[in-house]
Amino acid sequence: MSSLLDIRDYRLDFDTFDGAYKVLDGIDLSLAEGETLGVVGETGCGKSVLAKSIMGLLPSPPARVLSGSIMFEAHDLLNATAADWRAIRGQRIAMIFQDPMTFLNPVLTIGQQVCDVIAAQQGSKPKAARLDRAAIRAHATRILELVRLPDAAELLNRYPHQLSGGMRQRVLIAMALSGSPRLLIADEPTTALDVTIQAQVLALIDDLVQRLKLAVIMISHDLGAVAAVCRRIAVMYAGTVVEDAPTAELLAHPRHPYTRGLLAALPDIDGDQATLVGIAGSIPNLLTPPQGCRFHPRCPLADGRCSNEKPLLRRLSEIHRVACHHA
Amino acid sequence: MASDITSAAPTGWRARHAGTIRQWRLYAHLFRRSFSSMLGLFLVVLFLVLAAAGPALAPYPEDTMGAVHLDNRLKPPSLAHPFGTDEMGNDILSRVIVGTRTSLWIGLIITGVAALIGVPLGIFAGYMGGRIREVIMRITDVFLSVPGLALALAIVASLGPGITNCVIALSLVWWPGYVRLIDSKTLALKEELYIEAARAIGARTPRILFHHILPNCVSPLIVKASMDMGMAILSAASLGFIGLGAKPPSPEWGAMISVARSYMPDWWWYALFPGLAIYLTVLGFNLFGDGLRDILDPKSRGR
Amino acid sequence: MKKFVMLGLAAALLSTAALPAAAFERVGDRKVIVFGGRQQVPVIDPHVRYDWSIRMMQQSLYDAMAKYNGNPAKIEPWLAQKWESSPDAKTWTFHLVRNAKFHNGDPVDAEAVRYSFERGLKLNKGVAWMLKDVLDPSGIEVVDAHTVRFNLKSSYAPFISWIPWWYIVNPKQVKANEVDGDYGQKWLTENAAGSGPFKTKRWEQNVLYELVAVDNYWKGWPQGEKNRPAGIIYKIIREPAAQKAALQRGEADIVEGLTPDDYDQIKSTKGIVVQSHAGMTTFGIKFNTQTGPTKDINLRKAIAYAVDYDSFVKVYNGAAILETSPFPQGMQGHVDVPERPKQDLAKAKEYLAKSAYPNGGIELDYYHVAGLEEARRIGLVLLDNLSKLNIKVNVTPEQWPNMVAKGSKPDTAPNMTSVYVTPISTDPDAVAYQYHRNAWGQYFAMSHYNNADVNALIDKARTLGKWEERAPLYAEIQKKIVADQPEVFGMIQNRRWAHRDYLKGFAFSPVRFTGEVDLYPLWIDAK
Amino acid sequence: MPEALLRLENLTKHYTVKRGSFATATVKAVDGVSLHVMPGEALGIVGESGSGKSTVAKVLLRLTDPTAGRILFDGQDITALDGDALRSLRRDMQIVFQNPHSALNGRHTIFDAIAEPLVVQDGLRGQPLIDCVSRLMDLVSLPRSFIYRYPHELSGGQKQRVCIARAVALKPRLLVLDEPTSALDVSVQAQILSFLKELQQELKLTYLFISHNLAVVRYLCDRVAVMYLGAVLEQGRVADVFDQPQHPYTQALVAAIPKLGTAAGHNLLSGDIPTASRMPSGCRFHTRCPEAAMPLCATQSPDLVPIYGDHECACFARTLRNAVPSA
Amino acid sequence: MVLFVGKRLLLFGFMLLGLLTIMFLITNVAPGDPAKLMAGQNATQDMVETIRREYGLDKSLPEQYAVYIGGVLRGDLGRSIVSTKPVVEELLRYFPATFELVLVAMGLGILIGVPFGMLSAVYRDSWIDHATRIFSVSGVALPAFWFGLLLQLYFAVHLEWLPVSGRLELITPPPEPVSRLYLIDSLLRGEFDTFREAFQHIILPALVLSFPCLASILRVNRAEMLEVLQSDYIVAARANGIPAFRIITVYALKNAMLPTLAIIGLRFGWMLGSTVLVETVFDWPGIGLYAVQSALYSDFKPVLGVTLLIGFCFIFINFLIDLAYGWLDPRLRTQ
Repeated sequence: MSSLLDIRDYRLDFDTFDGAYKVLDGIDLSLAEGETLGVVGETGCGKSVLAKSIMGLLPSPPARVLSGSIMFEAHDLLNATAADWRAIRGQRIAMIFQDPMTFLNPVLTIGQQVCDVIAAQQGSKPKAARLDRAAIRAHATRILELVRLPDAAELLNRYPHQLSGGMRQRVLIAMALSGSPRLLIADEPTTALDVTIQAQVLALIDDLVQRLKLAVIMISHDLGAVAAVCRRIAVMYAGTVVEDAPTAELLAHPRHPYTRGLLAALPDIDGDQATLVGIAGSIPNLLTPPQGCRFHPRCPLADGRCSNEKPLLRRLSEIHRVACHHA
Repeated sequence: MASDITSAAPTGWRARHAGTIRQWRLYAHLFRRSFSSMLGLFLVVLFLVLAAAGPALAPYPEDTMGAVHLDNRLKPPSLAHPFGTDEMGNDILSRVIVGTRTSLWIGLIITGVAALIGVPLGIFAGYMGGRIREVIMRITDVFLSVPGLALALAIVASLGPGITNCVIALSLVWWPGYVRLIDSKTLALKEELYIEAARAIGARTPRILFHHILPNCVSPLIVKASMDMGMAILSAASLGFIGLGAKPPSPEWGAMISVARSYMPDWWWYALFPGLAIYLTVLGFNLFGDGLRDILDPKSRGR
Repeated sequence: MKKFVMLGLAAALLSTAALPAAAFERVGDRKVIVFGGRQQVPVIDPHVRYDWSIRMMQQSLYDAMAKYNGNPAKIEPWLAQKWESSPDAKTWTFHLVRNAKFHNGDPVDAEAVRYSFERGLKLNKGVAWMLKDVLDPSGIEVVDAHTVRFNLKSSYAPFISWIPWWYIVNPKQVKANEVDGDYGQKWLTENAAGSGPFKTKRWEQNVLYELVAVDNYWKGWPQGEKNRPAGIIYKIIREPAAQKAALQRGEADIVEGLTPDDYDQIKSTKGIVVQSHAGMTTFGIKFNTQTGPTKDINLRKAIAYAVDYDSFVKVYNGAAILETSPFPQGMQGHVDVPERPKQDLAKAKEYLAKSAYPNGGIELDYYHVAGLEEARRIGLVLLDNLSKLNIKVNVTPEQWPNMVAKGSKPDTAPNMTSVYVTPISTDPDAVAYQYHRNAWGQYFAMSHYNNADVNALIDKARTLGKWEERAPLYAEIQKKIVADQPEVFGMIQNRRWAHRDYLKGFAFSPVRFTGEVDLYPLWIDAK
Repeated sequence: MPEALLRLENLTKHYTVKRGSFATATVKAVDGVSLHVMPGEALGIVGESGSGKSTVAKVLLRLTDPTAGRILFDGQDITALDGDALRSLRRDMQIVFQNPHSALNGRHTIFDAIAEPLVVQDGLRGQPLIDCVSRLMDLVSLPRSFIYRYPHELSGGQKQRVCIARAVALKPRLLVLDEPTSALDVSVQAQILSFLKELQQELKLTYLFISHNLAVVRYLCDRVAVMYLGAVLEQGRVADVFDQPQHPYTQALVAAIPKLGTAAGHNLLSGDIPTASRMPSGCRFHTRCPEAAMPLCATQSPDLVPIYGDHECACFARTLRNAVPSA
Repeated sequence: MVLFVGKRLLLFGFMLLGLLTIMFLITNVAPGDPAKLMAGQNATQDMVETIRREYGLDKSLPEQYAVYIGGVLRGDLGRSIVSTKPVVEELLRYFPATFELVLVAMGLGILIGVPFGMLSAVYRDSWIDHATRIFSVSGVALPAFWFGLLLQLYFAVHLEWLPVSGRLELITPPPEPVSRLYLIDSLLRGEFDTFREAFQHIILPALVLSFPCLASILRVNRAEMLEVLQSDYIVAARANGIPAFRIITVYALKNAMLPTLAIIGLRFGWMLGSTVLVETVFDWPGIGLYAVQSALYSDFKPVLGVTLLIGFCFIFINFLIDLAYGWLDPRLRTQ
């Protein structure tokens, strides 16, 4: 299994007035062609920053890369030029976002926006292969149909506000897929949606992944949503990956205390729970992150070693990696 | 962090206001970073120092109170008179310096009166909504639809020239801007959850207005007021230019230019320096206000 | 950085020495004279309104039976070739020239004269005040086509002095354009029905007014038919700086209303001539003699002795003379009154001690017309001078209409008001009457002066026909007024114009208004 | 049967909104809702966005006036209460809002925030006030050192604790919780939920708990009402409703929740939620109803009909099906 | 829609009436007596009375107000006592000059303000931003009267590149009136020399008039662009590979232009008011100059008329912009 994306020891700070926020602290992740990876973590764990890093969307300053590499199809994205990005964004890697309303331009029609994306991709093609206006529009209609939007041709003339949340998310997915990317990054794609719509969108993503053989990185705080789509899950905490395993394995045998805590904190719809256990304390201030294991102040298993030595992400088995001294 | 759970409430002033102090340090930091804001601050401070110490700094203080040196008329800039002398033989530098105080006074009163009228009306209109708001805002619109200068011109033309009338006229045309600002801010704040929360607690309207809404209006208010200081000074100078401003001999920049324009271009220094003083003062207040807005109210529109 | 740019800019302004080659406007091979003035000409109806700019136009578009010319001003025959009056100055007969023609070709006849005077009296505007007390429309008599007789209600020696200000309109044209019995007022506002040397051409209100010279003007052209201009453009230029620029660039051939300093400075410029002539416009600081502290004659005297008269002249850069009596020097019957105060601080203090305010400590208002520079500066001089008497002066600029309104009543008239007065004729009655009780309410009577002796003397002097009888009365009047000190007698400023040296034919006459120029004899002597 | 602490009778709230520069539309946010809450009970209201559940809260707290219907609190009709009477009612009914970030005035310290109800209602000041606030902070497990901090210095969970302290400061009898945990991370959500459960027992509180998260409702509530487009479609005991959902909508909701370890949630519904300004005729759910709707569904609106016990459901098909066997 | 426009018109009428009343009251506080002034310095009391009667100034204030309002409803704004002509006639005569000036100034303001605002936002906090900011704030801070004088003296008097004042050279007759805007009329008539002349004359006053307005357009555009550029849909557009230039010019500008449009509306009225100063400096024969000249003679009917006209234009333009807003912003468009 060749890896499509390979992130190695990626460290990133955010420079602010208060000092440098150590946002990402040595991320190691890789993704194979056609693989679906969920990245789960709570607010401020750096999962969105990671996604934006892969897309080259982080403004710098304040972001500052300290070390590491993000290899995609044998290119280091951290060294990509503007021209490289033009060829990558939308055509090799695409992204969908959390709030479908704010990510669509309110004053342009759906057609203008979808066609623009397609038109932008023509630049990097040989002249002969470029599409003309009519072909672009036809392509736009096709990809809207691909995401199961009814009346696609008619939809092109509508404005975002005339669409429902679920439809908007589909449009965003369609735009992302228009350039036939190899990797789709989905940043909390269902968080802003209602539960019944969420189920529809998740089903759509799942379906597209199967049909188009896409590699997907889905970022969410919702373990349930991620588990529904992804084969593998990486759990992040305070800028580090603490556990990485296939979904079934992770749910059945969580090894990191944080992962366990997360699972225990989930209320269950089936059957009565007498108590719900949260994780004590709150996430650390990344300006002065805890020494050693960043989770140790909240960890029930923590000991002296945890507060001094940073646990490395180590392989427990062929498929299961965890960063904990006690696992 | 963990030790916090058992700790007692902090007692020292510094500890109690740690958050505020940090906020202010952040403001200062952001402000310092911007060249144009610092230029604004510098000009404003210079202006205030000149206004405070004016007569003491002026090389010929008697020239600002109507001295007559007809033998020393219209002398070009020299060491003795760096800005030259005017048609009565008075030192222009001294008159420009002392004019600072007049301008400061004009700016303060106009913005102050305008804010005193505009803020309560705006907050009332915004919070009450409905008919009351409709009436207040329509009246405001009427005033806004007349260009301030034209209205002030009419007012001064009927009340007669002089700084006091000038200030009255400009104050009368200045307040609608504040009503608009505070009204829109109040409307926005009214939708804030914490206002709803305060109402849910049973807080009375005055408490909500003064405890919750007004403090949140302060930053746009400061920004607007600092810009208006400059604009008020400019407007007063414009009236002075038309000949409706300060009475002689008290030095006022607009009136000086009004006289000096007859002496262009051969006695260029006469019009140049008061004009520069107006320009730099207004520039200073505007850059300063712009800078304040960038740090206090980054989202608000650049009106 | 900006500051340096501005300084550079200003320095560049300094070097505006080089004059461009003068280029004048032409129509065909005739030249057009461009007059740059500050005041607009809203109305040219000769019987509705007058001020200097309006009068300049009226004088060019219309003719009167007589015309003032020369310095000192003399009344010359114009439409009337001669006239005579009865010994009691009650009946006046005028004999008109025979060749005068209106612009449309109609002859100027006695009926036109009668109609014009009737129109002036009936409209009761503008010039009406001059004659309405002595002349009734029914008193105008057409003797024959070229003779007209005026039967006055009472003896009135100054009658002839007003005749040049009554212009003759073409009754046929006026009647043709009458609307709702308005005597053609609406139409005559921007149209002329006259017989003068010029006709109206372009009338862009607030911008410019263009006149064209009349071919075969009945009286001919003093500069010769060959030299006469094609026309005149009166261009409104409001800023003195712009006026000066226009003159220097040759865009204007003659301008009025520059600052004294400008005249001084431009005098030495090559190609530019400054006309400076003693006029009759007096400047005085009128005290309110009826109410307030200035009711006290000793205070008035104290102030009059404290004033630095020389600075009055200095304000005009020397282009002014001090008044030696209430009458301007050019006026018939003027005598020097030696008792007129000169600056003398000791005397001032002496008078102050006698007044109700022996130690000063009062504050007096000094009003001047907003925008009138010299008046403002004199205010500053006054402020400086009176500080020695421990009197504070409040220099207040006021809009002219407001000032006139304030000054019309003794209760509201300011303590001191600066007033320029231009007599409208050379007859001393024109000045003397300013000090008559009946003049109260007029702007020049803001002192609300009232001396029964003076009133009686003025009334008597205007009814006498012989000048030898009138002269001593006027000398007496001048003395009495000076003794009462209703005002600080100021100076008589020179009237000044600046024009290109190729502009010829400029003829000054003191009886005209401040900026007024007789456009008729002007011409441009250049290729 | 003991008297209900709160009873809503046919509560209705319509309001007009601007549509574009020219037109307005009437939004039926709450359309004839009848509910009751017994003392000491926790009633949950679930529904997707736009179902009107938050509007119910605002109306019953008299933060906005109802268009029609009655609100009875402890037997007293409070629908038209105003002035001081309304203010003193606030003592007995309190609310915790969804978003603790915006529910706190950024310019007030934690002390100011918690003290406000005490100042407003009891006129407390000086040392007694400080003592009282300190006790409340202890109650919600906030360190006392936070007393002079500003909201932005606190984490989301801590802010929500401040909001709760504020709400319980006056010892209300009814506490309305409007999505109190939806803005929080799961680990913090678990802390808050278990804390709320303890608090209820400790202070003998009655809860009206509003949420879109069924699992959370199941954990905290005794009874639940399911809302859709301004009306209650089903209500009853939590276990009854969630384990044997009767209404097709409730069934879809329950099915749509992604469940850990199994495949994606089932998507039973097609289409989107209509907006409340363009309400479907007849049964408001019939446009999305997966069961073959009867002609009646498109013309008439069904009433809540008891299934058994206090489990009620508003569906013609269900009523019919239940009725047939019993007949 | 009809109802909406009807409501707006009613409001419009109310505002104009309010404006009228305020101005009428203000102008009548004046102690000045224009009738006396116009009757001339030597006029007798009965002559003054003649003029007062002619202009209805002998009536009581409420009567005058009623007469005036009645006249306004019939489209009669009274008569100027200085020029003796109806104010409406004079407004028609002077307004085209002002309108032309304001149009050109507004054009300059938009043409310079919008691109520079964009530039400033794109290169935020760079030297371009700071230079643009100081430049734009200067626009607001420079006293128009002073700046106008300096420009006039430098470009007209010193360099002699441009004329000092006026709309055309003295001798040049204005083009045959169609729109009464010289720039347009001269082109319509094919008089290109006249066009060039008119253009040279309008540059300086338009520049001075546009400078403050340019500044506020620039600032608003910058602020809006900044906000838009940080918005989610710009992030999405970048992620979808749309080129930066297209993002700025199409995606961002279109959104940022909406608030900019509002400021253009506000500034239009402001500009009309500022003509009071600029027209005085440049002897531009428009309504601003007319108002100042009349005010100096206490001739208030023209002042009232001008204020009313400016107020009318202001309200009308903002009404149009409201309509345009509803049309341009699809979110506000009726479905």
